[in-house]
Amino acid sequence: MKKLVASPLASAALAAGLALGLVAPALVTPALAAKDSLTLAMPLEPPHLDPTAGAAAAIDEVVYANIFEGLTRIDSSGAVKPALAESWTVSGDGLTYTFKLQSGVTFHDGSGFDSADVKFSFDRAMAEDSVNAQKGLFDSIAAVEVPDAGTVVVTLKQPAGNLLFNLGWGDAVIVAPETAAENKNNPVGTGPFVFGRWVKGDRVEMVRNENYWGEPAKLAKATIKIIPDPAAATAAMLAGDIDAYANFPAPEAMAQFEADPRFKVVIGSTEGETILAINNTRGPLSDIRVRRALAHAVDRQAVIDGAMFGYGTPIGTHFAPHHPAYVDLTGSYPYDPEKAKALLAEAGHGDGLTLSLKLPPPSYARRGGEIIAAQLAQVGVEAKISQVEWPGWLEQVFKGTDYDLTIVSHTEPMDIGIYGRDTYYFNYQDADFKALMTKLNTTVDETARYGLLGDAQKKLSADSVNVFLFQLAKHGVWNKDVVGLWENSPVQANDLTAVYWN
Amino acid sequence: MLSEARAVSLREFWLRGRGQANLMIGLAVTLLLIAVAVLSLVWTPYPINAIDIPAKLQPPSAAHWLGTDQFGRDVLSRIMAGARNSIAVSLVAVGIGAGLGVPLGALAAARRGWVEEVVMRFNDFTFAFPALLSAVMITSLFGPGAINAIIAIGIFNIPVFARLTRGAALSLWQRDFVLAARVAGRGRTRITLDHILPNIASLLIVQMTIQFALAILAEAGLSYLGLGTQPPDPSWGKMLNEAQTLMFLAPQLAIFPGLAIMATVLGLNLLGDGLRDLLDPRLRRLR
Amino acid sequence: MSAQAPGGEMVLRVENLVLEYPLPRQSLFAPAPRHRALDGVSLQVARGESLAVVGESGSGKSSLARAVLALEQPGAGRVELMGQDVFALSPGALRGLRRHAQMVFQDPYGSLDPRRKVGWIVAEPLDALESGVGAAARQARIAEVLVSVGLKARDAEKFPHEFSGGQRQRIAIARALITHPALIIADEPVSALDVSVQAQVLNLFMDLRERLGLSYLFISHDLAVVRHVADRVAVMRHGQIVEEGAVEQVFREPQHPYTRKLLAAVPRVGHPRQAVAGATTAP
Amino acid sequence: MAVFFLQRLTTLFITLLVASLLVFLVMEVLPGDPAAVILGVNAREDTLAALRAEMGLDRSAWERYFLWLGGLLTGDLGRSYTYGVTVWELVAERIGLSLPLALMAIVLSTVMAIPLGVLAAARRNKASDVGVMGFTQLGIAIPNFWFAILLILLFAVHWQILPAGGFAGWDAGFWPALKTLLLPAVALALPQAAILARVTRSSVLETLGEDYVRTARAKGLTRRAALWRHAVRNALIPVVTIMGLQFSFLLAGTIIIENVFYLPGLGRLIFQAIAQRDLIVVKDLVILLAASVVVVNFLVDLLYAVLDPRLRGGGHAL
Amino acid sequence: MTLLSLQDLSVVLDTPEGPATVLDRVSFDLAAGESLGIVGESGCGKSMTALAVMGLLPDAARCTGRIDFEGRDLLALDEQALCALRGRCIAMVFQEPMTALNPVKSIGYQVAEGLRWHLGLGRGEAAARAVKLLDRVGLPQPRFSPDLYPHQLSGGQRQRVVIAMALACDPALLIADEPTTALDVTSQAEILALIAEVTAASGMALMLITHDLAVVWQNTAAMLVMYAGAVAERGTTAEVFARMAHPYTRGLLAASPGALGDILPAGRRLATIPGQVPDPQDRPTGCVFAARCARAAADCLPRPPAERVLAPGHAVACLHPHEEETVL
Repeated sequence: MKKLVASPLASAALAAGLALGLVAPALVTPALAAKDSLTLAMPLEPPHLDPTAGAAAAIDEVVYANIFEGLTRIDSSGAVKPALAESWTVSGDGLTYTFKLQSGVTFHDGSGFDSADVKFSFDRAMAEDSVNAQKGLFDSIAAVEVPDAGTVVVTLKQPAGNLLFNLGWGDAVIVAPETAAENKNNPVGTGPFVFGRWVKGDRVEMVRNENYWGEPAKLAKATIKIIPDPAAATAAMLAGDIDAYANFPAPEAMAQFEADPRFKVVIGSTEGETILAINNTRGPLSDIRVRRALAHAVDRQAVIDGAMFGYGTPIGTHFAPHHPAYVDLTGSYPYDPEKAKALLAEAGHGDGLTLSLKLPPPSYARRGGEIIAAQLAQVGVEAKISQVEWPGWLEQVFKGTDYDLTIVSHTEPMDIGIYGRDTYYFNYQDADFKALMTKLNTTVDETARYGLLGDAQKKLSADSVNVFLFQLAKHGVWNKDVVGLWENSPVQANDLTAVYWN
Repeated sequence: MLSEARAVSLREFWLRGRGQANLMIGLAVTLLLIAVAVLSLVWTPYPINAIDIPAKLQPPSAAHWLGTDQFGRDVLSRIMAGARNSIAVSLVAVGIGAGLGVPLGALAAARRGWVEEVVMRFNDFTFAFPALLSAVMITSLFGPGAINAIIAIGIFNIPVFARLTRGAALSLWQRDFVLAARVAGRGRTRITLDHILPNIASLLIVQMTIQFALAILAEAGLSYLGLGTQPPDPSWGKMLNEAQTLMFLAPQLAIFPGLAIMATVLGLNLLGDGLRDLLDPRLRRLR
Repeated sequence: MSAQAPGGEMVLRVENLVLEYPLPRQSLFAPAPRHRALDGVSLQVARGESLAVVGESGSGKSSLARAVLALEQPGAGRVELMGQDVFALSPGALRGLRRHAQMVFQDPYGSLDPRRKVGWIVAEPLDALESGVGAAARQARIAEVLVSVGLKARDAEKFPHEFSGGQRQRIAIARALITHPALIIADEPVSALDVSVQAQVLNLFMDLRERLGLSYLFISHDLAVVRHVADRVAVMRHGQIVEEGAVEQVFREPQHPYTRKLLAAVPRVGHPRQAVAGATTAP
Repeated sequence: MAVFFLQRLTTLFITLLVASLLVFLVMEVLPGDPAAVILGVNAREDTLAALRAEMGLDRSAWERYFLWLGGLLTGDLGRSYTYGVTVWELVAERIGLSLPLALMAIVLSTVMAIPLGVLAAARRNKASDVGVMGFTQLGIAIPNFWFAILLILLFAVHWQILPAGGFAGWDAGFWPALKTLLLPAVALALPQAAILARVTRSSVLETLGEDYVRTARAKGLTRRAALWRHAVRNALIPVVTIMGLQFSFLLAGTIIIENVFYLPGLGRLIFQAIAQRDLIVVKDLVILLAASVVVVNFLVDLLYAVLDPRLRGGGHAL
Repeated sequence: MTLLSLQDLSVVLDTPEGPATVLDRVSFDLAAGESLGIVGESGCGKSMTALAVMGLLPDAARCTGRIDFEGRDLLALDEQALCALRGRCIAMVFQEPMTALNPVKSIGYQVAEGLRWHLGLGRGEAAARAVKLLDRVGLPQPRFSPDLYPHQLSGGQRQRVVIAMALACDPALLIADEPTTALDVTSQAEILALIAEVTAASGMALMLITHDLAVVWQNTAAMLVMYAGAVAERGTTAEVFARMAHPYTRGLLAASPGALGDILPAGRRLATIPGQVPDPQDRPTGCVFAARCARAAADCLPRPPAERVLAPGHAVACLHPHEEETVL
């Protein structure tokens, strides 16, 4: 490290002096990071560290697969893999699942792991006073029995095609009865990393679990630092304070890191369908022609280039493009301002329309909103922007449906089912679609499920429920020597189990 | 009543003011700012919110003197429009501060007793909160936006003017010419209007320019946090915030709004200093 | 020359006036100590008579002036102005009475509002106390009083900072005259002036008294000044009048030891000189 | 003299009581349901109700106010909704950063400002005075977050001698932690130093014009001796007032700087708490801040008495 | 031996409204142990003269002429040398006792400061000497402890402290600039008596500045009348009072109500001097008093009058001086 510059006065004067002559960052050899420890950064701080008691994605992004494990695990490609359940068999009628548990597994506090823990975890999640954010995952379960220490039998009320996938969610991880209550601040799981320390507002530290049941982690120590501010994140990355940033909050900085040989930029995809959500029952928006006019008025590629600096794949419906069942419907509403004006005039709004556009904090919303507002203005639709914090968005838009338009990205995996819900902020009630969903839930066969998913996608696009913009990209930036980080994020997680320095 | 005192001082103002560097520079910068703001109402090189994605992040060029921002909008136009926003927010905020603060302060000095106690407690109370924190609470309470920023900043100017007015008025109430007015049978309110306010007018004008400068900084801070003026209306603070993430890609984006804020605040402070020397000879030796 | 009191009605009568000021509290439990500025003062001024009140700083003479003009609320005692009990009057009635008694202050630079024109300053008592005075009449009254104190009518358009100390004091006197008062209370009117200017202002006071039949309550710490301006003199010490009488009487045969000490302390040309060493000095 | 402080103490409590009432009312009106924030989008009404009960949000407003007030007096500040830890623990961590940062900024600003202010006053209208005045004008005009960005760019990114932000934590050793606070402290100190220098300058100029400085010169003291022994001491009183105000600002008015340097300080905690509707934390913090500001003002009053014997009273020798 | 000798001292002050002549060729001598009274109205330059001798004129002042003190021209000395002189050889007492003392330092400290600065005395010894000095000026222990602060003393007592400070290093010359103007008449008498007694006892020369002719009559052996920055008349006090030659001096005496004591019956008008003191910016060419002088004639206007010696110990700067005796 170089010698510290003399007195603060000198540095202040120097900084002020050099303020105007901004110097492009020169190539400086990065500080030599210890070979077996990694500092990963992420944008949002988890409120606490118990994935079974909170919906914040940040909780899973810290603990999923690192500290806590469920019966099954979702890997980097989104496939379901065995975890605490070594193997499982499914009955013919798809109603009973028998899981054979891994042997020789202990919790981080040394206590043993057996089927009783699994039963406790599931009963706790399904209980009346449960505070599990995804309680719905367990709806289809009728009962959980433990014939012996190594096996768990789960019987369902009706067949559920996605049960194995659901049990791979963070909210379905297995916790020990003795430590469940304290997991919020002292998470005790069975994962390859043991919780070290949590400096609130700054970082979470974890160390390798020496007596892990499976293949041990390659990293001895991992620190997850919280840096929300994009510029601060860029500076930290360039200054070598952090080794990797799973999903960089500022797409505009990618060009900067691509040009720098010290770093590797990996653009993947996420489960985040970014949409211009429409309140389908609110005044003029109940008229499908108006909704289609909006779809034609928005130039998706311009929004991606402007808001996300080109990172993101356009979508025509509410489904993740990387998923095999994806149907490309981007062509159904091409960018055609004239057609949009015509549709609006046809719907009786020739002289223009004023709609409220509420934007939650993320930059895709704030920037996308400005671009879309400008584009809507071209066709005579005045979008009055108001930026709201998440609590305000939840209160007004999500619960109160007191909005015309909003921009949000749904990052939960496989969440097309939300359009079938009785109450959801789109206010889209369609019997056919609901029927499709119930049918989907009960089919187990893969190809049949994909067919149904395709029909659902076509239905949403036809009804133009929302203006489907693009799939949120995952901007991975890490030191070129770091190997093993996920390229995509099929589920909200930073799985460090396979990460190492080469 | 009041006009008499002012008429003379304006002529005198120009005669004595000419020679002072501070005053002239300050006045020039402030007038330039106002001119730019007014001009932006009518004309700007490019439409303020015209998005042109392909032309984004261009460095300063003949077409765009200060280059374009992340959405391809002309930075010069947005800075001109930003001036309008800064002035409006700061002017109204300082107006609220003075409008409520001065009468409160004068009342406290005239009435003394429990009235003074109440005003002073209110002052201590508002001073107890760091200004920015309370602005954050107010804007998150009633939602972000220029109006709420104005209210938030305005509230914090009230105690400044109240305290200043009370202090100056208290010393004036001891002066013989005020006693003479009481002997002549004038009431407290009439004395405050006839004698107290005209004699502290110069002090207030100087303080207003200083508070105006601080209000601009506060507005920039609030819109930096996203709580001030809402997009698509441009504000210097917001431009600075957005530019920050592009610091390495397009550094100039962060410079121009920062310079605009700095120049405005510098101009106003110089104007304040110049006015103080001019209007309050007693302070002249403090230059 | 001094106009004898015609034995006519009393312009001012003060009966054992008591006035106290609270001092900062020394201890939490004991009530705040109080400084007794006026400790039972009684005096009276007949129409056309000039009474001087002399005393050192802290003797309470200024407090007396303020109490008489109801600027301070006394603890006890009565003040009768033009026959009316000042502190028993309603604010409106008190205002009506103020026409008859005006005040001149010590510091010429402090008693005129720097932001106002002389005309406006002089007319302030008129505007406050007499209603229905037309603009022309007001202008005339201003000119009249300015001329009566030796200034010019057009001085009304100037500001106080354009005048010397002596001239400012004349403006203050003009202000006091504009409502044709019967009594003028002068609180150390010439103490801040240079000797030559002081003489001019003192002569003015004497001229005005003869011409307008004014009565004075003349407050000063300077015994020599008092000799010229007053018929009677009251010597005050620690809030009490220790001696009162005709000026000649008191100056020739002072009864009270404090008066004697005061008179002795005044340096006088011709009297024995301080034991000062020193021969002549070459020019 | 004791009376003077007892009166100040009573006003101090009244101000705090009113502050607590107002903050509580503001929090009541604040839109946004904390339970919804924690359980997120898909939570069902029954789980939300369960969580609200757990957090005691279902009791009447007055009941909660007095419970909270009781807690304040006994030091039990309640548990944060989002973090699930006691507010004390949360605040203790953050004060570990905000307090040293505020102290560093105040020390930096004072060490720079007072000598500059006195120098400028001593050499009025000469080169050094104009220079100092220019520097202070600039210091006040530069928005401190802009200055912070420039500092990062220069010292962290370009020269890489100081971390770009974040806080190493005191257990990582005194010097490394201090190093992380250096840039933020400079960014905070500059505008404060500019203001303090101007106040010092005009205050020293004022006292230089006093008679007792001329008396000191008449006693034979040189200009410098008269300046330091007599003028500066008297000039400190208004300077101390400003420093008091600055310190209370630095405690939590630094939300923006903490944002730019991603420091886990009090400012950001409050900002996040408001954003996440963690009402318990917001209420406690605002009261703690109001209390610290009022206490700082009280200490400034104490300092007045030390600096100026006239306030110490003491009888007259008459 | 002449202790102090001013030769044609002139001082011009730069003001925003242009240069102003504040002192115009002032000359006089003061022998060791002698007392000289300088009398005149405000703006006549008497304080400027004192500040010139002390070398404490405002920065914007430009001096010409000589000020010889013990043979050395003070105007030629550098700041270092002047500092060694001030307080050590020439001491000064000012007009406003309420603001002359540093409010935040004890009176003991302020009195001892001169001793420690000039004589390098230790803290203890200086403090002891300070207590003796306080006692010497009539502030005995234990009532006036050195630890008291100025705000705990009355105006007269503070002036005594200032005098104690002046006496600290036993200077050769004491300048007192209107030391009693701000005091009550009783305190004035005591302070003047103290100054007279102290200067006489230690053989100190005294320059007493006042606007009150009676104070000069009573306290100084020699006197000097100044008007608008110039010396109008000078001489031994007895000579000057006996036969006041300059019309301004006579006018001043006639205008002073107290000076003539019993002679003037109450109520009779005072003789006044018409007009005002001319503005320092635009001084008339000839005799500066001509505009206000009843005896002014044509020859008074071209040049300021040269000084004429009327008798040993009495000189006047006037072409038509009064000859007759002063009626005392």
